[in-house]
Amino acid sequence: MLDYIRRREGLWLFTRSPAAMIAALATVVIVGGALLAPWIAASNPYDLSTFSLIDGLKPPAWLPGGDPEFLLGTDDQGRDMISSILYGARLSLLIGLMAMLIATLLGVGLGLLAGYFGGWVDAVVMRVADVQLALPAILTALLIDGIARGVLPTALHQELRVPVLTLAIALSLWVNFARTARASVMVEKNKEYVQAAMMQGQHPLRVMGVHILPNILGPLLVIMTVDLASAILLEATLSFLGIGLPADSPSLGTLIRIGMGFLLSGEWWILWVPTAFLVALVVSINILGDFLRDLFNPRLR
Amino acid sequence: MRIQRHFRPALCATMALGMAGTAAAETFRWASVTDPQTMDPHAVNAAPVTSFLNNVYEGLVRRDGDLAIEPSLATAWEPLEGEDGWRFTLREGVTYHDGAEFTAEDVRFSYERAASEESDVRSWFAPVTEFRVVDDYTVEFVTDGPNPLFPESIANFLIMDSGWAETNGAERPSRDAENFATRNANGTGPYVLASRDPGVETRLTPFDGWWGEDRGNVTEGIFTPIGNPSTGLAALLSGEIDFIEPIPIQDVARVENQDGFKVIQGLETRVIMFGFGHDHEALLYSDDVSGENPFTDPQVRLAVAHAIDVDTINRVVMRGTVEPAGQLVPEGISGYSEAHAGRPAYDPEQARALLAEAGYPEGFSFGLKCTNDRYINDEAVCRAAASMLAEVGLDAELTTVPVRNYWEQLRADDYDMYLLGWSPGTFDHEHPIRFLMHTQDDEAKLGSWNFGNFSNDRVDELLPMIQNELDPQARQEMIDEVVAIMQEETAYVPLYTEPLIWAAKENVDLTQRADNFFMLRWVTVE
Amino acid sequence: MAWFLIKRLAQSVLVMVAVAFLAFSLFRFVGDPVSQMTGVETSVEDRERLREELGLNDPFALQFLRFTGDLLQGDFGYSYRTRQPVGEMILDRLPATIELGVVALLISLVVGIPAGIYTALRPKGVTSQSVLLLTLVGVSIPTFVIGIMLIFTFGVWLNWLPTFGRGGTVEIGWWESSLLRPEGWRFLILPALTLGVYQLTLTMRLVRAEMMEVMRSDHIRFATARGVPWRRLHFRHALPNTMIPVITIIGLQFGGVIAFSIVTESVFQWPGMGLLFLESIRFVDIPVMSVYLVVIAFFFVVVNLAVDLLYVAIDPRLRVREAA
Amino acid sequence: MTLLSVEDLTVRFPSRFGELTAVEGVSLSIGPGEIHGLVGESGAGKSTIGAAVIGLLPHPGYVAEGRLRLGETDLRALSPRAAHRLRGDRISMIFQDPQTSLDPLMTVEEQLIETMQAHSDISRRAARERAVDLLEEIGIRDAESRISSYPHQFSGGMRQRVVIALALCTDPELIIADEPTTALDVAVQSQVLALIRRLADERGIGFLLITHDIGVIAQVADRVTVLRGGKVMESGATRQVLGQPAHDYTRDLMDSVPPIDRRLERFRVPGEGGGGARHAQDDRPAAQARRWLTAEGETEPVGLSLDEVTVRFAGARRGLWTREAPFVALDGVSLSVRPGSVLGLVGESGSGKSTLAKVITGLVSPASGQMSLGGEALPAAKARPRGHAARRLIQMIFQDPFSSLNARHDVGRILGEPLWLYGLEPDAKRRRALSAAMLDLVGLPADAIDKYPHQFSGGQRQRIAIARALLARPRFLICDEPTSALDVSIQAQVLNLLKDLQSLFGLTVLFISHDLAVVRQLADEVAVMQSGKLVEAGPTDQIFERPRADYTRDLLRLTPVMPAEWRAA
Repeated sequence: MLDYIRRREGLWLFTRSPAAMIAALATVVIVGGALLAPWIAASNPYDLSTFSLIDGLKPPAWLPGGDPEFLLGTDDQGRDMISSILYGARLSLLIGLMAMLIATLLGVGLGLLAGYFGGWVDAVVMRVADVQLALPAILTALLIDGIARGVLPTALHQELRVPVLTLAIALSLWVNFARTARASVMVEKNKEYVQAAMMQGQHPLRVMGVHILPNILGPLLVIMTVDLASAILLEATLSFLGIGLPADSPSLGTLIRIGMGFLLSGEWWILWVPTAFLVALVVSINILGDFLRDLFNPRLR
Repeated sequence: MRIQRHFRPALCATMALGMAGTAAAETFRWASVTDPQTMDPHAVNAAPVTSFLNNVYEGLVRRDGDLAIEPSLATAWEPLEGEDGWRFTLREGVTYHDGAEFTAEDVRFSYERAASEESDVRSWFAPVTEFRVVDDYTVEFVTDGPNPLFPESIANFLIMDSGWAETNGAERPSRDAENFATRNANGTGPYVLASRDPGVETRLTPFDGWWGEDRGNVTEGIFTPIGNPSTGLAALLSGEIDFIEPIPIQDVARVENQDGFKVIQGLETRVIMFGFGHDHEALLYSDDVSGENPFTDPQVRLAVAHAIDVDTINRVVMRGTVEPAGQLVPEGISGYSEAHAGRPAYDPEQARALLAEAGYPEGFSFGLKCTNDRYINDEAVCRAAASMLAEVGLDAELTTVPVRNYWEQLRADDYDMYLLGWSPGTFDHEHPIRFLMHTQDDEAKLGSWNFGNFSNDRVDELLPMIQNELDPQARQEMIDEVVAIMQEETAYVPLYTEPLIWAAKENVDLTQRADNFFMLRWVTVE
Repeated sequence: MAWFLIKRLAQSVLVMVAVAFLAFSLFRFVGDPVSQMTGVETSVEDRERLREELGLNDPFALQFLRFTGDLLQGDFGYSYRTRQPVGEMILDRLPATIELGVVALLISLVVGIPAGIYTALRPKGVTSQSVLLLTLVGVSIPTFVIGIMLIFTFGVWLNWLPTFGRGGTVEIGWWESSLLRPEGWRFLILPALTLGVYQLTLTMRLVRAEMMEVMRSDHIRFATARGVPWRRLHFRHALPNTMIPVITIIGLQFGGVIAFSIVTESVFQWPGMGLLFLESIRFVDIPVMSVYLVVIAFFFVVVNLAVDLLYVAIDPRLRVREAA
Repeated sequence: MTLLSVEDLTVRFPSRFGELTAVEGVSLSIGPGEIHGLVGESGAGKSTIGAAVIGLLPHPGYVAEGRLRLGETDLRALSPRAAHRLRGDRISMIFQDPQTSLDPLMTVEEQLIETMQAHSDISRRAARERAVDLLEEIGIRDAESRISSYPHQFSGGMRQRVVIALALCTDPELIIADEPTTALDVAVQSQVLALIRRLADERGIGFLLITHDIGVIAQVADRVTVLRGGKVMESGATRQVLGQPAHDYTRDLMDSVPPIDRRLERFRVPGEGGGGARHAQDDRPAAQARRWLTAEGETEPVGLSLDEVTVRFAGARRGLWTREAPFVALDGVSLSVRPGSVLGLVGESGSGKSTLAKVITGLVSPASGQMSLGGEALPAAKARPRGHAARRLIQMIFQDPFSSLNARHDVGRILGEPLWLYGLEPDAKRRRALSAAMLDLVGLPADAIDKYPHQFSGGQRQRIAIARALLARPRFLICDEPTSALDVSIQAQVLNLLKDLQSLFGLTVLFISHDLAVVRQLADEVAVMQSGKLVEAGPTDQIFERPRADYTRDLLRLTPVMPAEWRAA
């Protein structure tokens, strides 16, 4: 996968695409900001002692009543919007990335098995995928959340809120990977380098992992990008519907849900600042995904 | 829509007449968050249901705009002589929407229905030992002791027509499957249930044969549940609905500033408070305290009270809409103790001192459990409180839970400190004493919402006396004593009384009742 | 071909059984219905008795068997919350959701397919590039934000369109339709747009990608070399070949329409199944939630069977077996 | 009279590395009824010339210089609209692959009628009548009813006829045929070529026949232009150019073409030398590889025999209980390869050649039959354990050098894998040294070891594939069409290499090919297969000189070759 990018044409195309460059820059800034949140954010929205209710509802600094200390204003708890967003992006990205990775592992693993072995393995995996497809992501999320609630003690469930949500999102995304991986494997399997490896008597797992997998990473990378965007959006949507994260672990989606309450009240920044931020992040990731798609599709070049 | 199929032709005719008879047709559309889940007055004891059905059904007594009891289907009531209980004299000449006549038999039927196994309101009749029909217009409830508040406690006991219920196979409230009364109604109230599409739209039209006079000019009332507050507000501001309750606190200013709209704001009867796990052996969610429960120490509980700045919460989170509270009922509710009107002041120094005295100079960490969809800004209040508690070293680990899981968790004792809102169903101080102050007693159904099992022998002793005392003065003294114990022990930390915030078009005139009941008959559209 | 259909049918049944099991086991764990069904003053024994009556204390397997057995007999049970028959509740809300979904899907197809064709045929044009960028933004804005923005623009600010609910319906038998009166359309248009925008961008991008692939294929090159008129080339040759993969994806997108209709219905208070489902979650109304899940899966399965049939209609390779 | 005249044509492709000149200063002309062959190896610019003539240069190529005239029309001066109208009307084109050239969703009738209607004002009915006549004319029987079929309902050869009919239906003056028979079997190819010849003769249509196959050119072209690197090397009457090439390049090219009528010891390959098996002197790394290969006494040749091997593939299900009859890929095939000899396996596509290879390598499980290797029973497919000796002893070289190497692994890793896998060399450093040595043996530079497959040409990749096979220290080598994807000059080199290796190491080889001429160069014995059955087998010379089976005779007769007498003259 990397040697694809390492190749000059990738870079060259990249420098010729202003959209991709801007998107990459935006992504780097946002991800960087999220990673460095504990060091660069003015306050920590998880630490109740770093902000004060007294500072609540301050508008952005350039508006009357604004406080230069809070560039983009504060929310109803007195939390600095920028800090909340940085921490929120951190959580959103964490959930998105983890969900995407789990979905990739699960989907690619099952897709490899199904495509490689065919027969009943394929049938079972694809039927499970059908069931998964029949249940929209929101319902899947409910399922996982519900089961976790039933199986885990309440305290543990609260602790595991983020992992559970991540798992729920991951489960609604894996089918994409499985289908793509399976289709690619079925093409690759008949290619001669795979035949050569099989003929030599290499272990199926080795054939899949060492030979096939590196060759199907291209399309998978595209899906990974697009699904990272979907995962972040899905988390936001679930949080909006109130089945995502609680308000004390504010992801971008939770921030938007909270902000929704201030839509009409005049404190517009509580809603629109995180929304704009979320959209910027997702648009950037999607643009990068588009770029990768073009890069990996030689026919589109 | 569907309901019209079930209606009898005669009823449709009545409705048509009613429509024609009114000079200016005033259609009034209103919205709230929750749809009443049933039209059966005895099936579910939930505010959205009782509130809505009070427009269609009536009780023996009813509450006026100030929550005072006034005659309704009963014109008078008095204690029985020689035994404990009450006698009600029924109103004559009252008819149901379908034309049937209201008699004592209906009261008997409704009593038996409401007190049946299947009923969700049978606890109202727990003290009743016998019911007697004296004649067509007199009934008697015999109770197991003097029960001065009995008439108050049955203000939401709505009377159903026995003949109608029997004809339609709705003799008992339905538990699992629906019955005829789930989606149809036949009361004596001022409005007729014209159509019902659950979760979507419910229409009311005036009942021409209503006995009362005190009724506004609405000729058709259309109720729609709107779950999403932003959507609801948008619907009001775009003029699609005339009235909505509640609206979010932060939107009050916006609605007030908009031409043609107004906010009707008042105090509800619900007091928001923090409770403690009095009978817990140890803290569940502590990093630094194990094997003991600091909250068993009244000083610690008082420290909590001193650490929370209710005024700032009011100003920022509640935007000045609430009234700080020091007791389990707000001022104005019968039994409110004027003698103990104060509440612990915001005083972090004092709080720290108290903690030090109790042996926790550095404070400790614990778990605070709150709802996030039950009370107004509940989650924000808890977060604000947690950050204030952190100031004095009380490090609250906040967990917020939707109400659908909340009670279950509280009943499982899964908390160290919790948030609770309590609205006295009887609008009397006895109610919270019974449910929140008395030691848990499943047999006698006492202290059933006293999750932390606060237990004080004197309180347990006083409760039956309060219940049986007919002399207001003596009764108040006993209540004062309970309040004193509550405050001394800091059994709970009452924070404030929740506001009621309704919004309507400017041309709508209506009455806001502190129990958040919305009475269509008090609406006049100008 | 018959076998193809039989196979798909068998798979569908399998999917349905699995979903029924999931639906049931899922909601077995969500919240406690009893505390929702009862009021503040119900005692502990009363709760326990109710629990017993509802069969909530029976073994898991028994409860599931009862559930599927009832489903098969067309008995969908009664809502814990309203006590209504669930089948009737769902059926009541069905038309609203279907009309919303179909209109949204139509919007996405009617706009998305031409836009996809246009951007595929003129990939370097300024219009195409802007449309593409716009669709990227489109897929990146959460549906609920789009909905709220529409409400406040067209409802509150311009006051052109209603902001919530579903008015102006006409009853055809039990089916309540928004589509027959202009008034109904006024209520429908904003939710349908909200739901359609996301699908539209997906459809457009998909059509574009497929069309560009097809335009590179040998048979298009051959048709070009034969001088087949451009219009015919694009619409009679390229487009049908594009539609084969597009139809599959649209079939799969149905899941997306349903999922996002939950969001849309919640934002617009649109009285469809999604809203019912959300309400049911709030009140832990297990029977409604389970049946909803089963119904959704059923629709998914039916739509995908329809897609398979559509294939057969479009693609002669499936219709006629190798002759000669 | 000149139909098409191309003068000084230069086509460029702008790219980020500057402009690539694909075709430079090419001139040629075609008269009516003339078939003009355009021949050259890949990258010679053959197809680009065709595309430039019909005005369909792939983006971003453009005609930089030169004149293109069709009769009196200046093709470069046409507006896009006029150019499009001209396409199909006066110039048509036939593409290589009949499988993909037709719109799968449209009936043949519809495609024919739309083409006619695009260029002339003709009613549907009349157009249909003409279409039917045309199909009949080009040899589709029962055209009246077949015309309403979809493309997939025709076999490959028939489909190419339909393609030709489509190119023909507007009576064009010129048809550009870009590798029109490359995807077809010998018999069909011969028919299609005959059809092209007939159309040129009878209708006076000019053809620009683009192909890499010298035999095809020799068979039908009147004139030929030899291209290399976008430039014309030589042009003239076919017999003249092919029989007495004037240009060095043409001469080398002709030397590389394997003759079907005799066996060459080696191909004369210009510039061959420097490394390679033949030059494995002791001071070169190749010698080390050579020593390693011949060490440990594993030099005894092994033979292979198959006894009544049958392979069936399950048919598609048609109903709950019914399936289509299973497809018999191999039907009781018995043959044996003598130790140390080369058996050439010949057959057209679908004859079961490759299935046979898969059975031997254990990828496909036979329904019945026995195999033995070096006298010992050879278990089939799943019965053959992963570590079975035969897994190592039998190695295979595949057809497509672009897919037979894992594109994600560097050459060192690809070559080291068999050493590691079979436990031949536990030490990573020595594995690498041995790999490098083997690269030298197959004639690749030492720095190849750090490169990735995509950095090599097809011929080089095939050498890597050979090195990989050798590094397993095999005794039995299966070559499945190892040169069919290569240009003829590269093919010559690879065949030379294979010959050398075989004789050097006493390998037993099963050489599979559809190309009779190639087989003749290498095989000691030949087996001919058709539809899963063995038609005949015998010593090479006997099969080629005195074939017994009709099928073999047809194959030999129909394979287009340059007549031997041209060369003689």
